[in-house]
Amino acid sequence: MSANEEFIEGPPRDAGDEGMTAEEEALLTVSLDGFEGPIDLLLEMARRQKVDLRRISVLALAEQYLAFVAEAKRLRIDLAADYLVMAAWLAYLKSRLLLPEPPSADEPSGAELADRLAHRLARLEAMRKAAAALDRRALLGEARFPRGAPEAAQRLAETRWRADLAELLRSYARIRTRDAYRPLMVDKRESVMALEDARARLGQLLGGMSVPSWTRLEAFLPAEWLEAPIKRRSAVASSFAAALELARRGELELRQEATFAPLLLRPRAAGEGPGNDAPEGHEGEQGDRA
Amino acid sequence: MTAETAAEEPDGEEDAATGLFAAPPEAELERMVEALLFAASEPMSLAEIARRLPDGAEPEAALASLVKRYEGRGVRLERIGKAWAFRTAPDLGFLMREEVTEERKLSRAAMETLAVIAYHQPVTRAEIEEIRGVSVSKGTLDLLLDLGWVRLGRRRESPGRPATFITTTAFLDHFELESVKDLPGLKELRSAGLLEADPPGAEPEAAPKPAPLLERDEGEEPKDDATTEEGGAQKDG
Amino acid sequence: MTAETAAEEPDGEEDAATGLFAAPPEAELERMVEALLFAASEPMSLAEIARRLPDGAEPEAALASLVKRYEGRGVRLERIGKAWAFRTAPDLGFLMREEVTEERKLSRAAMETLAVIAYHQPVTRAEIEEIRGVSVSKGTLDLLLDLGWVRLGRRRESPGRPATFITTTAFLDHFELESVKDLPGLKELRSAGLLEADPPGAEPEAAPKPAPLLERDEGEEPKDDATTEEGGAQKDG
Repeated sequence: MSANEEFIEGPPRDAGDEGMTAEEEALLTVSLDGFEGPIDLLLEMARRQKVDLRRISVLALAEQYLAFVAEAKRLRIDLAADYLVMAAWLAYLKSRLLLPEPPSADEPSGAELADRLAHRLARLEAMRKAAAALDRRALLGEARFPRGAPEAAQRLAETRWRADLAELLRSYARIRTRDAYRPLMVDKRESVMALEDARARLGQLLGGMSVPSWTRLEAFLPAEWLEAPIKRRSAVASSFAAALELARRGELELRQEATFAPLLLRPRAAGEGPGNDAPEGHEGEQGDRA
Repeated sequence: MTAETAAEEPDGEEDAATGLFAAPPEAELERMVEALLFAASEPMSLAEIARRLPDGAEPEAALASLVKRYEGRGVRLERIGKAWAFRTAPDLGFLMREEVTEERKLSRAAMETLAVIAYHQPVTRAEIEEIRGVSVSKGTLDLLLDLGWVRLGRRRESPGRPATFITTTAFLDHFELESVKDLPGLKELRSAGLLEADPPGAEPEAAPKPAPLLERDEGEEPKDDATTEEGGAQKDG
Repeated sequence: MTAETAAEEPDGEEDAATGLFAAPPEAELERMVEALLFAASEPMSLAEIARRLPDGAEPEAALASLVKRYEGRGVRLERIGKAWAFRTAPDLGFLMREEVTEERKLSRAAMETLAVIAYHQPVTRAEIEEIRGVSVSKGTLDLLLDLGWVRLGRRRESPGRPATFITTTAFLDHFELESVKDLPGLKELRSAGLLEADPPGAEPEAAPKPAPLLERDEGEEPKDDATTEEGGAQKDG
């Protein structure tokens, strides 16, 4: 296959030149913008040797490059640092190639270094040619064309809703649990006996008692508040608080046989000392006697 | 195929007689028209095709031949008004539809609403809101109606005659229930571990309602001592 | 044609035996694949084609048959990596030039970078720079990534775990390549040692790098590493 030729040798160059010719001069004077860097420049110089890049004379190439840099200096052309680094390296390489090999076997020989440089140039050249070869293919949009009026598949997104029974039940359970946690305030209006109401009611009932006698607090609760536990509890709490308040004011007396025993209360007769006649010794300290 | 190829031959001869010297042979012309129409972004008129072909080439015969060639194939060459274009064979149109089923989970709000409807049907929107403690968006109810899991029941005979919602047979089908009466009561839910956590002091004897449909206020009492974290803190199970 | 049809018959039978009841007969399958690929502008992978076909249908035989059917026509069925696409015949490109709306001519640097990636994949940015002798501007790689011709491969298992670059199916499509094995001059470059970092016979300067993608499976079926997830799969160096 001729590709072999093409890739390794490269097309023949038409510039017939030797050494530092007018062409090289032109190369110098022409701004270096055309080159991507020292390797690019070296490759261009190497190409002019018109041989397989791996068989170029690296020594000649190094000399050529160094001459170029010297010339640039003479012409006061500012070379970028990487060109100078390359020059320094090539000067070193040149010395390694010219001087006898040092005894140390650790370092690569001059010939090896030269080989590497040649290989590097050949590799870059190969990629240049590969790029060109790629570009010469039957490119899409140039030689080959795709369908001009593609028929896009209609995407029918069918949504399937996922919901299983466990989730449904859990949801319901969640709502009901939330209910159980709900604060009282939601139901306040219906199921909470206001303190004022309890106090008014208690005062009224106590005042209406013909014979003041110890009576359980529960007896003072309105019948309609006794059924629902929630209402009952509220009525008890409010009435108890009202009873405390009335006791503080000295309007009634409180008494409890034992802790958690029924709370008893009776209207206070005029002249009696508070709690004086508590019948039993165990007096629940329910009241605030201050 | 063999028959078709044979049928094209006479056309080629005809063209050779009428065509200009520069005009490509019939077979080549057919390839050209085929490529042009394939790459065209819109149907091409006879004039447009001719303009793109080498000078003097006339595409009519090539078109006729292509129509035959593609007969019965997956694509056909169609005449659309005065223009020509390749189109998928009509019987294969179904291939041009890509059905994507995406599974989506019902939102929590939708699941809860559905649950309330299932347990309390027939139930009005106001009642759902009361039970859930939040307002029910129209979108949520619409989705449930769309899914066919919920439908409108009788209007409630109360002021304003509000609409009620009930579940459907499709609902039963989807959740594999014989009847809504089969929905477990609260206690069963709890014993099945479907209640995330027992509320503190929950009454263990809370009515084992087998059919809680109409009993909206099971014997639960709001616990005044409970620290409520309005639903949001409750994890999905 | 007759010979081909005959050759397909055994496949058809096989399919009938192994395939599902719903799988269409071979001829019908070919029409379907034809329609699907005609309708698409981008190459479709075998998996994509199969997904669009009725359940259980396997498109391989239909594709092979279609390739033959379109041989020498104005459009042809091309294999691009693991994907397939109808493209106009390369010799007829001149007819369609007018269709070209945007010319995307890559800069020399970008083409060179692309070539380095294609021939050395998976390749790190540092390696690209080493080969090209200059630093790769970010814009160049961005452009290649944007064009969809290059994508990221696996990270190299070496210090710093650098990203690697590999080519894509779109790259193959654009450059008329069936696989990266078909890169022009690949064999010659390889045998000349020009895809190696070091000259033939030289002591490697640094730790040996993992074998390049293109060298690993010599003589095997073209593997479209470019299209696979694991384009970067490689031995540790």
